[in-house]
Amino acid sequence: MRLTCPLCGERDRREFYYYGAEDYLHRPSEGAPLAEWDNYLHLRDNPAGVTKDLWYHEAGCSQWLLVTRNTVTHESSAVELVAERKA
Amino acid sequence: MPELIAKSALDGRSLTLGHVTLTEAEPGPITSVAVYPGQGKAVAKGLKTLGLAMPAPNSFVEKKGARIVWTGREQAFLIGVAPPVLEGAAVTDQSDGWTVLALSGAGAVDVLARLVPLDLRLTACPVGTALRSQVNHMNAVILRTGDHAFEILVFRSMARTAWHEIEAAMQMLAARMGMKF
Amino acid sequence: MRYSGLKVITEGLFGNKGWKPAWREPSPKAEYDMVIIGGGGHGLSTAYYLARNHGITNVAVLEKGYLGGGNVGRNTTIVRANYFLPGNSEFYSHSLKLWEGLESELNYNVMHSQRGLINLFHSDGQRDAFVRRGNAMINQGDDAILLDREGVREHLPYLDFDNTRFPIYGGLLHPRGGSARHDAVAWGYARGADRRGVDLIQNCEVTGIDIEGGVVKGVQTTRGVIRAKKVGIVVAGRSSQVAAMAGMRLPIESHILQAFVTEGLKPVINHVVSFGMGHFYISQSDKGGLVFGGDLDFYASYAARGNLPMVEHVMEAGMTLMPMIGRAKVLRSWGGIMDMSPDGSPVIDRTHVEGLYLNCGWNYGGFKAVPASGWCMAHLMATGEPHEVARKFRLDRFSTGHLLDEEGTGSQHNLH
Amino acid sequence: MRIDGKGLIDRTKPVRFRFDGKDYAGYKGDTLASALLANDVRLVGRSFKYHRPRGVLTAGSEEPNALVEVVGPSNQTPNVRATMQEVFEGLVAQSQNRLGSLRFDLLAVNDYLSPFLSAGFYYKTFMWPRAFWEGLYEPIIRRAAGLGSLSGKHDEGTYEKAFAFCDVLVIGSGPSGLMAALTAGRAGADVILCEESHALGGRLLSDGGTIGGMAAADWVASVVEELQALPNVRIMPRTTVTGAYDHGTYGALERVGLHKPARPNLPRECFWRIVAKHAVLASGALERPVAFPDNDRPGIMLASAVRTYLNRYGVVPGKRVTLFANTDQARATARELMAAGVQVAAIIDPRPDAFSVEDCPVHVGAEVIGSRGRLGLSGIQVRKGSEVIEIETDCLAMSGGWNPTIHLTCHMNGRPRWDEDLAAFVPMAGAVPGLVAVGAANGSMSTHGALATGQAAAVQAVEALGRKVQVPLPEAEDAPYRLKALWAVEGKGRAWLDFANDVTTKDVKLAAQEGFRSVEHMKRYTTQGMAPDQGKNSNVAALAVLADATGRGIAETGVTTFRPPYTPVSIAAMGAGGRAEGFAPQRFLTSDQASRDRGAPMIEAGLWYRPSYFPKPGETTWRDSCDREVEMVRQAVGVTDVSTLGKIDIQGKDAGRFLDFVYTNTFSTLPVGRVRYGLMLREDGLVLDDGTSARLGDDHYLMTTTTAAAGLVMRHLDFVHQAFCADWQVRFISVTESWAQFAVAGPKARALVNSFLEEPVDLPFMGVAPVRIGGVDGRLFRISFSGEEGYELAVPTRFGEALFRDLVARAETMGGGPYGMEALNVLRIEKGFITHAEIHGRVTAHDIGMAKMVSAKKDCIGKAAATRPGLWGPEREQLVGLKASAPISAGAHLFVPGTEVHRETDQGYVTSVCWSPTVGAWLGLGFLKDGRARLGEKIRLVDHLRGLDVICEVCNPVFHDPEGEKLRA
Repeated sequence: MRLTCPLCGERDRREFYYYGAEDYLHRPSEGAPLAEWDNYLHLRDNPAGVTKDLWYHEAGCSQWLLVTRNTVTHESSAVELVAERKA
Repeated sequence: MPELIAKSALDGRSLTLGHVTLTEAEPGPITSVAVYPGQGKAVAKGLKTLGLAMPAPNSFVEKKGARIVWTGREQAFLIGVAPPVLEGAAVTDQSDGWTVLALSGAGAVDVLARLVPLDLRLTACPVGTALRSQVNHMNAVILRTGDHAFEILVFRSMARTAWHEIEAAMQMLAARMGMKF
Repeated sequence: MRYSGLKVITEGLFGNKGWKPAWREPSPKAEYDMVIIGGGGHGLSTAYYLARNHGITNVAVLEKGYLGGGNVGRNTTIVRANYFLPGNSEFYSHSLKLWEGLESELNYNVMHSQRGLINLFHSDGQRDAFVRRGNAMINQGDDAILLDREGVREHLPYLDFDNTRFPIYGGLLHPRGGSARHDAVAWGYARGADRRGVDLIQNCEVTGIDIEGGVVKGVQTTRGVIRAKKVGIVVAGRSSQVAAMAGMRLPIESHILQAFVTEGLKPVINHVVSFGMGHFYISQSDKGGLVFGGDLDFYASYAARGNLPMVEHVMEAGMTLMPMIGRAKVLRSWGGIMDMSPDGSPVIDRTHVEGLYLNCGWNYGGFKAVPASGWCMAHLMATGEPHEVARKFRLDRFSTGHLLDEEGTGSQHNLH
Repeated sequence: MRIDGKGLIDRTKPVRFRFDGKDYAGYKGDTLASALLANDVRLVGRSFKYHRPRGVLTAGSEEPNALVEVVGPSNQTPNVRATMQEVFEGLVAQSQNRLGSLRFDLLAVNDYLSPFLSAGFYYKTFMWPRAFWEGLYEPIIRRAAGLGSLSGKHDEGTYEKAFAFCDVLVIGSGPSGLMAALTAGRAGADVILCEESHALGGRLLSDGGTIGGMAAADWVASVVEELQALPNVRIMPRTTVTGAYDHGTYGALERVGLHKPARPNLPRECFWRIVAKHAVLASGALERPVAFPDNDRPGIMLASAVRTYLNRYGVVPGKRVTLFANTDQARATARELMAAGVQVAAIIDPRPDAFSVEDCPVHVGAEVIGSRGRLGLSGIQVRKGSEVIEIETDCLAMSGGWNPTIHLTCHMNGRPRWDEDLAAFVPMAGAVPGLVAVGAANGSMSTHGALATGQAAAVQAVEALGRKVQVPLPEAEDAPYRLKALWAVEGKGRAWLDFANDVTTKDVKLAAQEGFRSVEHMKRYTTQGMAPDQGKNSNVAALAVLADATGRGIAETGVTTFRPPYTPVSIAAMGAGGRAEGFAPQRFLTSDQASRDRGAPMIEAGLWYRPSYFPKPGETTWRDSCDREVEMVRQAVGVTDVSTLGKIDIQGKDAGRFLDFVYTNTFSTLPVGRVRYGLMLREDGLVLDDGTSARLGDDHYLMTTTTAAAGLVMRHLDFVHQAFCADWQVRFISVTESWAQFAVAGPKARALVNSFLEEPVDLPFMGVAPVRIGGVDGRLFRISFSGEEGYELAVPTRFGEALFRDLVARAETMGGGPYGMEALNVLRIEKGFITHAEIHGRVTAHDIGMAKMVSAKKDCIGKAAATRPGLWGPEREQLVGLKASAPISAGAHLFVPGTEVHRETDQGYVTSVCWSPTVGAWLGLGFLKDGRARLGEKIRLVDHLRGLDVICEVCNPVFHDPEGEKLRA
């Protein structure tokens, strides 16, 4: 399996650490109700198809990546740096 | 209080086997330069005093013994020279954090093919390339320093493991060579 | 038709013509009292215990593929009761007791073999953690013995005691732990449920859940509409997809867990062995193949197949622990779809829809849970109240913070 | 027997080898199978269940029967395919899975019991009495089951793994593979050509014929010569591509040293990970057996195998050969045998309209319905219409047509397509992105078809790479492939589908009869296709029998899923490099050698090695040394290496603000030159790690993490920074490896430290200052993990060893010395300091009595989720100290004295324990329900595993110097 890091280029999956779905980027604001935290930490769409999730180029540039990919075919169609992601 | 004696991780070890030579190199100072957001120009000014600039991803530039290696987003290692004053960047001494192994010879690419999940042949990895990847299970910075030469930076505490794994690959390749004749 | 050695002989004398189908193949009726979505191990055992414990037999199990085609047919067949958190330890203890009577209960040889499971540890810290687990097991009424290094050597002389990267300090022996033939468990429960009148309906995929006024009315399927007063979702890796049909978003992420079997070998491993410094567990099947597995592939996936990095890590773990298996050749590799939950423990609970029940979150440990999961899901669906040993498997425990985190790795789904 | 004038073997190089204790001779280029057949050895094994005699069936890796153990000087390898093992001087092999000799296997008795051992019988019996399953039945079954044996000894062999990258990967070097490699090679593409066998050419080495006017073997030689000269082409013989994975990644196994005696450092096997932009599957096709009654006797082989042994190895498996085949192509085997002077007793062709031109008896519209010969074929019965003919023959070459070798195309769950004309499954195009099947693998059975499709696939790949190429297509035979599907022949006696697992057509019908009608159910119920050949010789025939038994077409019945590996791969190869210390990197302290010189046993701490204790003469147990070291620190001074702790250098105007966001307590207000203990939560509100952070300058902090969590925290900081504060003026990098750091603790610590500093410094508790030591810039921290007055002295790593040796030597002159992990642990327990034994991932700040460290004035990671109700309240187990006069243990559970010991009455558990020479008692740290409200209570500590049942006193975790006078002295 291979992933294209925007900085380092295409690399074998073994160089990356997987965290979870992109939900982890939408941290509830201070004082938000616990239900929002349940959504943020636990509840997931978990689609069988296209999803967006978070990978860390652990053996490379240490950048966190937001990857658009398909959980059935493993095709990945877009990768962007979390630090420079579109809003 | 007597002077403290310095020791490298591998005491300058060297090995030649089947057209490949592995030695512990002495890189001199290594300094991490990490640019603060929006401070690119300030840092460029500082680096210009060495005739250098922040390198493009996956590359390194060398001028009069001073080498600047891309190591991440808005980050580089300045190697072989003391760092100038650098406004706009976090400057951190990394000199003692890394062991540098020089690997050279016709079989160098084949040796690394046993350990690095990258195409390091000259066509795909020309001189001046700097890649952050892995040597087996260890993180490493791999520099293509010559047509048949690499320098590999690994964490100093793992130097013995890195040496052992590269040496094992050299021995297996030498044994394969022996088989052909 | 009862199975027995005598029957095998009598039938054998007459060309085996007399064997009847293990289960009927009914077409779905328009209505049932209860519908179980999912014909895997947990779905089939739920249906079996609804009939056996609660006399509810007007039940249909709907399976989109073939019975036992999901995770129950893709695991490394380990059966154990060595959990230490209250909430888990009583559940898996109950499950192991059910395992111990399963052959006679189902009149089907599931080949449950309690050959002993040994969890190895490789540091003082790890020893203490396993001692805490072992004491919890004994406090729960199960069995645990602390082995030192020489004690492990007596059981497992082939381990690499001299050169392995993480020296073996000792092991926690769980004598009643062991393995079973996974297919036989699914078929045994299927046959048992069918003989008590449950309709097992294959090639019947659920495409929708009908809800009116917050009450479940039945399901839409590829073989027509089926009405039911109560519906159980027991689909493991596909839980999110089916729950979404009821407007639910679950605390579940589906992941691939690869497993491997080698070519048949003469007996060489007589226990279930689990490595402490890398996820690696192995046992030898009765057919002689070494059956082993390791970690998830660690990215969300429904592909039921994995990639090489994790394959290599598992093989390397095997080679550092027991290099004697080096010359065994891997015959086949495959992947199950694990329904990972944020604390590594399952959910057997009601939902916000009346009459709709949820059984999911089995992470790595679904196979050994098959009997108790069915027992407790049947109790919940029949009585509306959770069974005593599954009381803590609540859906809302993540929002309330009553976690059952055995690994202690927090809310990241793939770390359990 | 060997015949002259045939074969590609080197008759000038005889090779001696041993099989089952007898010595034989073959030639270089022979496989064990061809050499055995040359010596008229037909019986080579015993089947799995009935232990029926088994002989060589094929000439390739799909061999189901000729599985042997190859015995080396120090180990043995089970289940080796004799058809793939090249003979070498001194090769020793033996047959397997037999009780007694191969000719007289006692377990062959099972064959007589076969009516009672049909498919799935074991599910219906062995259930009574319960204890007999593990006591009697299972051991017997396990003893009879399995095929080869492992030696049980460590596999000391050398194994290798490697990566390779290319534009075009060509899998197989038959006509289509060679044409694809030649086309892509001439276009200048970066090509890898993998060939499973030791010689290139595939079936061209057996089938002869002409290509481009040249003899096939000469054409092969010319193409290989050209490929070898092209720098952009790499040829990898003895390399099987075993699996197709995501994004053009392929697994491949190279047999490097298996055809030679073992030699130091020469790998036995190498597991390749090949990344290819395009891949051409030129894996050919596998010939199918026919399931006629008693079709499994040694001497019954595939027609193409007989032809291969003749043309490639100069060997004929029998003296009177018969052919039973349903295609025109198969006739070549009979003609070439006759041309070589071998007697062909008869040709049996089930097709009523088949021709008969050969000058030997040809029975058209006939079928073989039986065979004779206990340990090897001696005769067959043929039915033609109502007539039954008896034929004397010692070798029957059979062919039911061909199955395209489509396995790799199904490795990503792609379903193959049933082709009615070919009566075979062909790949679904695009099932594996980037992989194109060509030649026989795609159903193009003729040599011309192979060349054309191989070339076309290469042109397509080359053009996608932006290159152009024109390669003329050599002319070759393009005979039509016409067959009448023949899966099984009705008749008396059992017809075998899976030769290794002993699965008959009756078993498949029984599965259908018992409701196992899905092809997946049938496979699992009968174990058909689960033997070492993975169903290559039986899958399609078995599902055809199932289709017939369930009244469905073959397409509707469908096929089971092919999965990696294509052929079995040794664990040692895929795990190459993992053995012994190779499994994970080793991290060494600068003080490592100095500690070992002092006899300190080194123990693993994560990937690091740290000294356990420093034994002195006369000390027999670790406790002797540990107690001494504890008293040494309490009364004089101790030195220990703490370099393994994570150290992260954090700089920038927003560094303080960033620390406030990741720590529960506040760091932005910490004065320069001061250090503060910090608590870090995970976002779910539970404790992630703890440690001290120092402020070295206005915009410069140094964070310390525990050894265990160093990598975890670094990844966490990167996520928080890049996800939530990418625009802040803060950058950080690990400096763990850059500094060697030594703790100096005890009443004489200050004196010892000052003796090293060029200018002594009066550092307040929890202070930090730059210092000069022996001409070197270092840092001095005043922090203590022992509870004594303590410092940590850090110098650049290159000076670590020198400083440690000097520190220890000088400490010894002051009544002190080095101390190890055991003493460190006792000291910190005495002081109530926690480690990851306590913060094991399930505890909150509230649980460890640090709730007040969670600042009310600011948000931080984990703060909100920590407020969840389940994480608070008396039900939670809280950190307490335990004191006892008798030995206690970590991992014990806690109960109210007098209550019954059971899960429901469980009050908590013990995490750390030590004998405290300082306090003169057994001390422990643990977690107790509502613990802080129960200080002073008696609690019962029970450890069933160690047989301890002790009453302890619950107390404040800080046993030694609770007010901390020593720290602030």
